[in-house]
Parts: sequence; structure tokens; C-alpha cells
Amino acid sequence: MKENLYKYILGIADNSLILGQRMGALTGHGPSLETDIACTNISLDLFGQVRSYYQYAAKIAGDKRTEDDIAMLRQEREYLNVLLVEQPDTDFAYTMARQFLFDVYHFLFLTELQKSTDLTLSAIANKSIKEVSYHQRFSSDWIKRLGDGTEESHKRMQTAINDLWTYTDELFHQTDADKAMISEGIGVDVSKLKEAYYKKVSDILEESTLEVPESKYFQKGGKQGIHTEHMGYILAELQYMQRAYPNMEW
Amino acid sequence: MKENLYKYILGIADNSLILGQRMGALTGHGPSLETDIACTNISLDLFGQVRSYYQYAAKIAGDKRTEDDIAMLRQEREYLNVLLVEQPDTDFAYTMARQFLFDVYHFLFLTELQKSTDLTLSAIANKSIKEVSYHQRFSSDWIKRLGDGTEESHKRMQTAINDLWTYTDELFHQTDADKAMISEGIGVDVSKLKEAYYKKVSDILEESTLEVPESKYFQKGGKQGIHTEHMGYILAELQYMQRAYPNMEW
Amino acid sequence: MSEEQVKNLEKQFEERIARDEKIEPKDWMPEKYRQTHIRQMSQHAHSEIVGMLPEGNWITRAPSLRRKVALLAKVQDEAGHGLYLYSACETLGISRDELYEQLHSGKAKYSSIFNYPTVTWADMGAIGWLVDGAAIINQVPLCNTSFGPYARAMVRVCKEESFHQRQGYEIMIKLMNGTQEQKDMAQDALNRWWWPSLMMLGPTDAESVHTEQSMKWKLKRKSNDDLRQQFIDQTVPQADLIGLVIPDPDLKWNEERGSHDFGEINWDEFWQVVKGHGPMNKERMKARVGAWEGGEWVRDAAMAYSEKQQERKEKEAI
Amino acid sequence: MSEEQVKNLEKQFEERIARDEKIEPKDWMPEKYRQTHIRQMSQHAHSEIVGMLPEGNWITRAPSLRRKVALLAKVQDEAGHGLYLYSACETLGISRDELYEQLHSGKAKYSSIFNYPTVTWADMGAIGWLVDGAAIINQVPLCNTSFGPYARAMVRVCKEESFHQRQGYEIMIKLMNGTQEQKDMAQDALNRWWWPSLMMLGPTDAESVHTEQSMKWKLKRKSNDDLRQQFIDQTVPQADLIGLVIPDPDLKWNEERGSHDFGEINWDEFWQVVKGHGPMNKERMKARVGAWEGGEWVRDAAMAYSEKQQERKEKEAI
Repeated sequence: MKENLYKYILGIADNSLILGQRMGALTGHGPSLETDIACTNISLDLFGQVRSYYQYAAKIAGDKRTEDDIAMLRQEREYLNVLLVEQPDTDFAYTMARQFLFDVYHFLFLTELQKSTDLTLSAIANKSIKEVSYHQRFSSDWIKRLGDGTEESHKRMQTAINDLWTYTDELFHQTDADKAMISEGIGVDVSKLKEAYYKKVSDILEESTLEVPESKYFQKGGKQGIHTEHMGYILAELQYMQRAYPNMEW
Repeated sequence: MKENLYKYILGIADNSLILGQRMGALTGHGPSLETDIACTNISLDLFGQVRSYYQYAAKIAGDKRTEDDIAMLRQEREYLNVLLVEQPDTDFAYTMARQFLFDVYHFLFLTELQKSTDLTLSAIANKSIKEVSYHQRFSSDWIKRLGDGTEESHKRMQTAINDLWTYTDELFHQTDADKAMISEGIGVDVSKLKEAYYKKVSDILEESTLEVPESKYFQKGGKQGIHTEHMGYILAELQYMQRAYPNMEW
Repeated sequence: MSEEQVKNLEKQFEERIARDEKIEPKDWMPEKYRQTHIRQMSQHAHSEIVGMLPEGNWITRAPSLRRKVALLAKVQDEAGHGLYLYSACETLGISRDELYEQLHSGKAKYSSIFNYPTVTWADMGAIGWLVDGAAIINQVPLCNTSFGPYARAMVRVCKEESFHQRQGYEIMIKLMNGTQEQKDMAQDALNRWWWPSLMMLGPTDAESVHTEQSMKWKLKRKSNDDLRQQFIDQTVPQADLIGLVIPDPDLKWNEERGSHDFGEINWDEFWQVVKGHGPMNKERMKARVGAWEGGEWVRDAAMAYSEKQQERKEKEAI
Repeated sequence: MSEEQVKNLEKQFEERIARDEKIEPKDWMPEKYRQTHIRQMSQHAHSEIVGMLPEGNWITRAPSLRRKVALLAKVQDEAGHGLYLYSACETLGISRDELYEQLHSGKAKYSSIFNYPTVTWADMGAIGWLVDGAAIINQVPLCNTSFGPYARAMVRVCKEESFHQRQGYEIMIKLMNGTQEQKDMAQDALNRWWWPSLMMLGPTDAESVHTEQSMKWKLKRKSNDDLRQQFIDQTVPQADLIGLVIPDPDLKWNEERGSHDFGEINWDEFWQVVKGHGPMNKERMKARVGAWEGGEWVRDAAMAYSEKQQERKEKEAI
């Protein structure tokens, strides 16, 4: 089994899995029917991507592992998503800020992944980028609406951006699997996306009358499987059925 | 295996398990350090009782089942607690109202269970009733403080009592296991506790300047294992470790 | 308008309906027609929206990725149905905010079935199979109802609902082909959802209030009891086929009628739930009102932003 | 008081301390003594209270009932320690509300170790074993500190802490006697908690600000570096005994010193966390402030009730 490629795929897919799980949990509880539909749709897109990635990972693993085993039967320390995507839905400003801070990265990332020499990955990237382009438009619009909306919404959005900012740097950390895959022409060098990311994010924050945080302190750990305390609760639900009813088909 | 006795014990113990789980989750988040300690203590007492009951149940089962298997490896439909104890901690008024509405029942129940011809059960009842007497005092005091405190606290407590009232009637429903155990002199006839319960509860509500709800509509199902939608989430956490790491010792 | 003029308009209106012409929002219509349609369409829209909650409850816990994606898509469809139906209502001169207000205050009803909890995964199967199944039986005739926007919405809704129904039945099939635990889970779900599904088709004809007028306007084409019989006759063989037992000891095929006889429905339970005292009525309303109130600042911000954008455009235009 | 009188009092005060007499709240004491004690005791109290959170995180998920009960009891003990320590502070003329205010505003510190997340069950073992272990090393000398209420609180606290420490170590033993997954979990927890535990014993002596004065008042009896060395020398054999590997490639026994040499501590990380930028600083304060603000109406109600009761008693007394 190609260990690095396998891990590399999980590193991509786990972000969509956990963010999709977070967004899916909001279904039926959105601030308006239209946003509810849009958030559910983002969740749906992300899980669609997740399936493609894990199906590919399962193929690479080459044993009996299925997409569901990979999604739901790992221990917390084996999930490789960034900390950003597991942050809670404190309010709709947090939900949109988290989405926006991820979408901008996700779009840049997939743009590069389309050039991967791994044809499956480039095909998934090619299919996903249209969806993510829509996500980015949706979340950016909400950054603007809330940032440049009322005094209250401005304050809430600024708080959310400030709090979540600390999780952005990790997006650009290289893992060992990253390095191995870059050298094979398969992986994306995320460290090169950093400048474009902060440029794009800052532009939109400024357009939204929001301040760009200046913190020099960042959190990391997710890419090494060391998560925040939220992760265990996310997994408790995500894994519930597979754990409680092992080895069954649904 | 004495199926009815086994089920009868679960019917008692599951209430303490789920209420203990609810109260334990509040540790560190109480409105004052003193209430935090008291709530943790209630949780601790309840789990202590739970252990005694399940250890006895495991003995009756007579197979490899342990107290932890019984506590954490059943499916939701096999938990027999009343719906009252699984209701959420919407605010501290709900927490105290839930506790109070259960404590008054619990005290009356244990008073009778002390007379059980089953010596293990009567011993557990005898040991537990002192703890529960303290719980009842604590929760009653808070009903009074919040009921007869400020306008806001009165309103919140009345809302909590009104909402939770609908779950009180189930406390007095007889299950098949109940009937079998009553006929053997082991079980308590809960239907006979009803009058004393509503008398006691009403007295304290009135002393607390609260209205006694008049609803004729009640919810049931817990004693048959049909729970509210909260239960699945409670179990997802309760069972997490046992499910994710099966067959290990801790 | 003179009384005679009104009578004349009414007569023409009834004739159009009798000729199967569609009534459109801008056409003249009797006030009662308008009110009845607002009531029924909004009740239907509210049912879609509240109906998202019991299924939404299993999104984070769906047992496989495939099922999770299907469930998300289904709940999203329901939100979409809500959206068309609210829009269709709005053509009759009522705002969505007013409709929500009616829902949240308890003035407007929604389908009582959503006041039962979803306690196992099999409930996702049972709801698709039974609840959507009963809904389709209610709704198919509405594809030819007299009010154009409602009829057109129903065409789209029914197409999607029947997809959902097959999907629900497929969940049940999979469970019945699985382990004993899965079979038990499926049977248990049927046991809990069967009677509430029968109740979904409404009170018995004797108790039903709006029937006669609704028949005339094609808001209703069969009586509740006929629809219920149709639902039972359609569903029983589906249950048999996969080894599920309908939880009704009185159920049996009546050769003479060419239909199933069935046991008595617990109408006390029905009315208790309708009146707001079902297992989940309070929770459902808490969730809806909570989302609405908690989202107020978001909607306010969107409004403020859009006004600012408008002002900017206007300034630029000068 | 004349300057000379004050000097005189100070001299007598210092002599009492030198004679190992206890200072009691009502005794005269220099203002700086009072302030330093409020700072240190409240910091200690806050650490107990904030320290409830990382462990509280595992109460609902403890893997067995026995462990759940033990964990609940432990966290409850911590709350109890907080209570004594706040009370000891209050004897120096500051209210608990003021102390909370200092914590919530960030003016008062608490032990930085609680700004790390508890990500697996093994963290409950590691915290008991390492964090409580380091705390005891810090605290045992305080059982003989000069301020009476603090010294007496410490006697009780240390007794319970050493019980907690054994309990934590016992969790690790059990894991190391378990499956490979459990062993990995234990090792992983040690890897994550080892360095933060060393940091718990404070900055190196060169960087430590309060040491000299604190030594004199017996608020401190050994330097941070000495305490750290003691902790390492005590803990390494405990790790060895159960097959855990200390995550420090530079760690080795120094025969000459009769002590372990060890690698360099990442003081940048230490200061980052102290300054409020650790993994969980924001979350911990959010939880504390949330509990306090969310509980305001409850405390107000208790106050109002107690006033009403008082009034009633007074009326009855007339």
C-alpha cells in the first residue's frame, strides 16, 4: 500500500468530512429557509467529495476497507483534518467565517490539485472546484452582509473572524505525506498558497469593513491528529451507528 | 436467568444512570461553585447507586456481562429509564426542576423498596435513601429560591415546571416486570405512590409561589424503551469509549 | 360591486373550475377560496419545514456516507418544497413572515406526524416509505387542483416525493436483508409509525370539516377514509414482500370489498397530538421559533446590507 | 503610624516568620505580604476551578462506571480545593466576586497547563500522574508556609492531590497492561503532557521574578529549577516501571549529579500559553465566563429569596 498517498488523501478528505458534518448538523435550524438550503447543499457537496476521496483511498489500501470504514471507524488521533473545520457553530457569524476561511483555501488548493499527476485526484479536484467556487461566493457574500450589515452583525462577524483566525496558519503547514507527494508531482505545496490566501481573505474582509486580525499566534495539531476538545463529540455522533452496529450493511 | 427481576433492576437503575450522566455533564459549568459541587455530588451518588444495581443485575444475568456492559453496551431501545431524566439542561431552572420532580419520586420509591423481600435491593435502597433525601432537600430548596426569587427566576422556573410536568405521569406506570415483581413481594407498586407524590410536589410548588400545572396530557414511552430524541445523543457520549475500544479493561 | 355582480362573478368562477380551467393569482376569486388556499398551502409548506426536523435529527448519525448524502438531499428537497409552497401562498397576498408568525403562534397547523420522535435509523426508512407514501396519496390528486400555482408546485413535489418514498422503502429492504438486529429495528419502526401514518390521512369522514367545499374546488378529490383505504391496500403488500408485519391484529383481506379491513384507530391520540400535546410538539416549535428568533440579527444584517448597496448604486447613478 | 513604628512592626513580623510562627488574618502584615498572598492563593484557586474543565470534558465519556465515579470525585475535590482557597483569600479582605472578576478579565493567572486540550481518555491518567504530580511538588512545601489559612488549606489539598496522583498513575498502569491501542494511547498522552508538565514548575530561575521575597515568606522553599529536577527524578522511574518512554532524547541519568540530565524546554511555547495564546485559553475563559454570566440570574434569585426570608423572619419577630 502506498502509505503516503493514502495519508495524503485522508489529509484532504477529512477536512471536507468534518466541515460537512458540522454544516449538516445545522439543517433545519438556519436563519432563513434560503440559507438553510444553501448550508445543506454545501454539506451535500462536501460529502460527495468525501466519498470520491475515500473510495480512492480504499482502493489504494487494497484490503477490505470501505469508504465507510475510513470515514467512521478510525480513532480520533487518526483523523487528519485541520482544527479550523471542527470549530463550533457558536452563531451564524462563526459558521460563515469558518466556511469562508476554509473555502478560500479550498479553492486555491483544488486549483492546484487539478494539475496533479495523479489522474484520480486531478479528476476529483476538477469536479469539486465548481462546487467550491459556489461555496466561496456564498460565504464571501455573507462575510460582506454581516460585516457591512448592522452594528450587531459587524461585531459578531469581527469576533468570529478574530477567534477563527488563529486556525488559519495550519492550512499551510506541510506534513510528511505532503512532502512525499509534492516530490512525486502528486501533491500540492500548500505553503505556496499562503500569500494568495491572505491577500484574498484580507481583500474581502476589508470590503466587508472588517479588520484583518494581526495576531502572530496560531494553533496547530489537526494535521498530526491532535484535535481540539470538540472533535471527540463530533466523532461520537459521526461514528455512532457504525460503532453500535458493527459489520452491517445499510 | 430471572428475566423479570433483571428488567426490574434496569428499570430502576437506568433512571439514575441517565440523570447522573446529565448532571455529570454540568460539572464545571454551574452558576456558582457551591451548586457546581452539589450537582457533581448528586451525579456521583447516582452513579454509585447505578453500580450497585448493575452489579446485582450482572450477577442475576449469570453470564459474562459486567456492570459496564449493562451500562454502556445496550441499544437505545433497551434502556428503560423514564423520559423525565433525559430532558435537557435548557437552563438551571430546568436542571433543578428535573431533579426535583425526580427526587420526590425517588425518595418515595426507595422508601418502599427498603421493604422489598429481595435483600440486595432493600440494602441498596437503604443505603441510597440517605443520599436521595439530601438530593431532595437540595432541589426543593432551589425550587423555592428560584420560584420565590426574582421575577425572572420565577418565570423561568414556572416554564421549566410546565414543560417537565408532562413527563411526571410516566413515573407511576406499571411495566410487566413491575407487575411480576410486585406479585413476588420484591417490587414496589409505583401506582400507589402517585397521590403522595403530587401532594408533596404541589406543596413545595405552592410554597415557592409557583402554579401547579393542570395539564391532562402526559408523555410516556421510556419504560418501554421508546425515548425522546435527546437519548441518542446522551448514549453517543456515554457509550463512546466502550464502543470505540471494545473488549478492553480500563 | 352590487350583490348581483358578485354572484355573477362567482358563477363564472365556479364554471371555470368545473371546466378544469386553472385559477391564477391575478384572477378574481371568492375571498373564501383565497383564505382556504392560504390555509391549506401554508399548512402544507409548514409541514415540509417542520418535517425537516425529525429527519435532520439523523444527518450527523447516518450509518453510511451514501445514506448520509441521500438523507441530506432529501431534507434539502423538503426545504425546497417549503420554498415553492410559501411562494405559491405569497401570490395570494400574504407574506412569508406572516405565515411564519401563524406557525410559531400555533394558529397554523402542520402535519401531526412530525410530532413523533425519530428514535432509530430505521425511522428514516419508515418515514420515507410510510409518511411520504401517505403524503403522495394526499397530494397526487392536487396536481389537478384548481389553483394554478398550487397545482404546478404539486407536480414537482410529487415527483420528488415518490423518489423519497422509494428511497425509504429501500432502507427498509436493506434492513430486512440484514442481521436480526436490523430486522428488529425495521419492525420496531413500522410498529411505531404505522398508526400515525394512517392518522395522517385525516379524521374519519364523519369528523372532517372542510370536505364538501374542498371537493368542489378540487382541493380534495377523495374522502379521507377512501385515501386511507388506498394507502393501506397499497402498503400491506409492500410490507409482506419484505417480511414486515403490520402491527394490526385486525388487519385482513376482505375478498368481497377487494380491500383490507383494519383495526380501530386511536383517535384520542390523534386529537391529543393535533391539539399540541404529542411527544414532540413543543420541541418542534422550540426548534422552529429558536431558528427564527436566533436568525433575526442575520436577516436584519442582510436587509441593512442590501439597502446600503442600493444607496450606493443610486449615488453612483447620479 | 510613624515610619519607625512601621519598620518596627515589619521587623517583628519578619522575626515571627523566621521563628516559623503562623501569620493569621487578623495579625498585622505588610501590604505587600497581603497582596502577594492574594495573588498566589487566588491563582492557585483559579487553577483548581479552571482545572475542572479539561477533566470535566471526559466525565460523560469515561470508559467504565468505576472510572466515571472516580473522575467525578476528583473533579469535585478540585472544586472543593477552589472553595477553601477562595475562602483563605477572603480572609485577606477581598471578595470572591472580585477574585472572579480578576480571572475573567485576564488580570489573574491560572496554571497554564489547563490550556491544553484533553483529547483521549489517557489524558485523564496523564493529568493525574504528571500534572497532579508536579502540583504536589509545588505544594508540599507550602504546608509549612507562613500564612496560616494557606498552610492549613495546603495540608488538606496535598493529601487529596496525592490520592489523585496515584489514581492517575493507576490509569496509566491499566492502559500499559492493556491492548496495543491502549498502550499507544498512554504513550501518546505522555508525549503530549510531558513538556507542559515540566513547564508547570515555572520559568527557569534566571527568569523568575518573585522568588527571593517568596523564599523569605516561605511561599517558596526551593527554586523552580530544583523543583523541576525533583519532578523529573521522581517521574522517570515511574515511567520506566510501566514501559512508558519519556519523550526526550536528551534525557539520561547523570551519575555524578545523581540526577537526570534533560533536554531543552520550549520556553517560547510556555510564554505563548502564559500570554493567552495556548490551544485552549480562549475556550477555558469562555467556559468560565459563560458559567458565571449565565448563572447571574440564579445568584440574583438566591439573593432575593434570602432577603425575603430574612424580612419574613424579622416581621415574625416583631
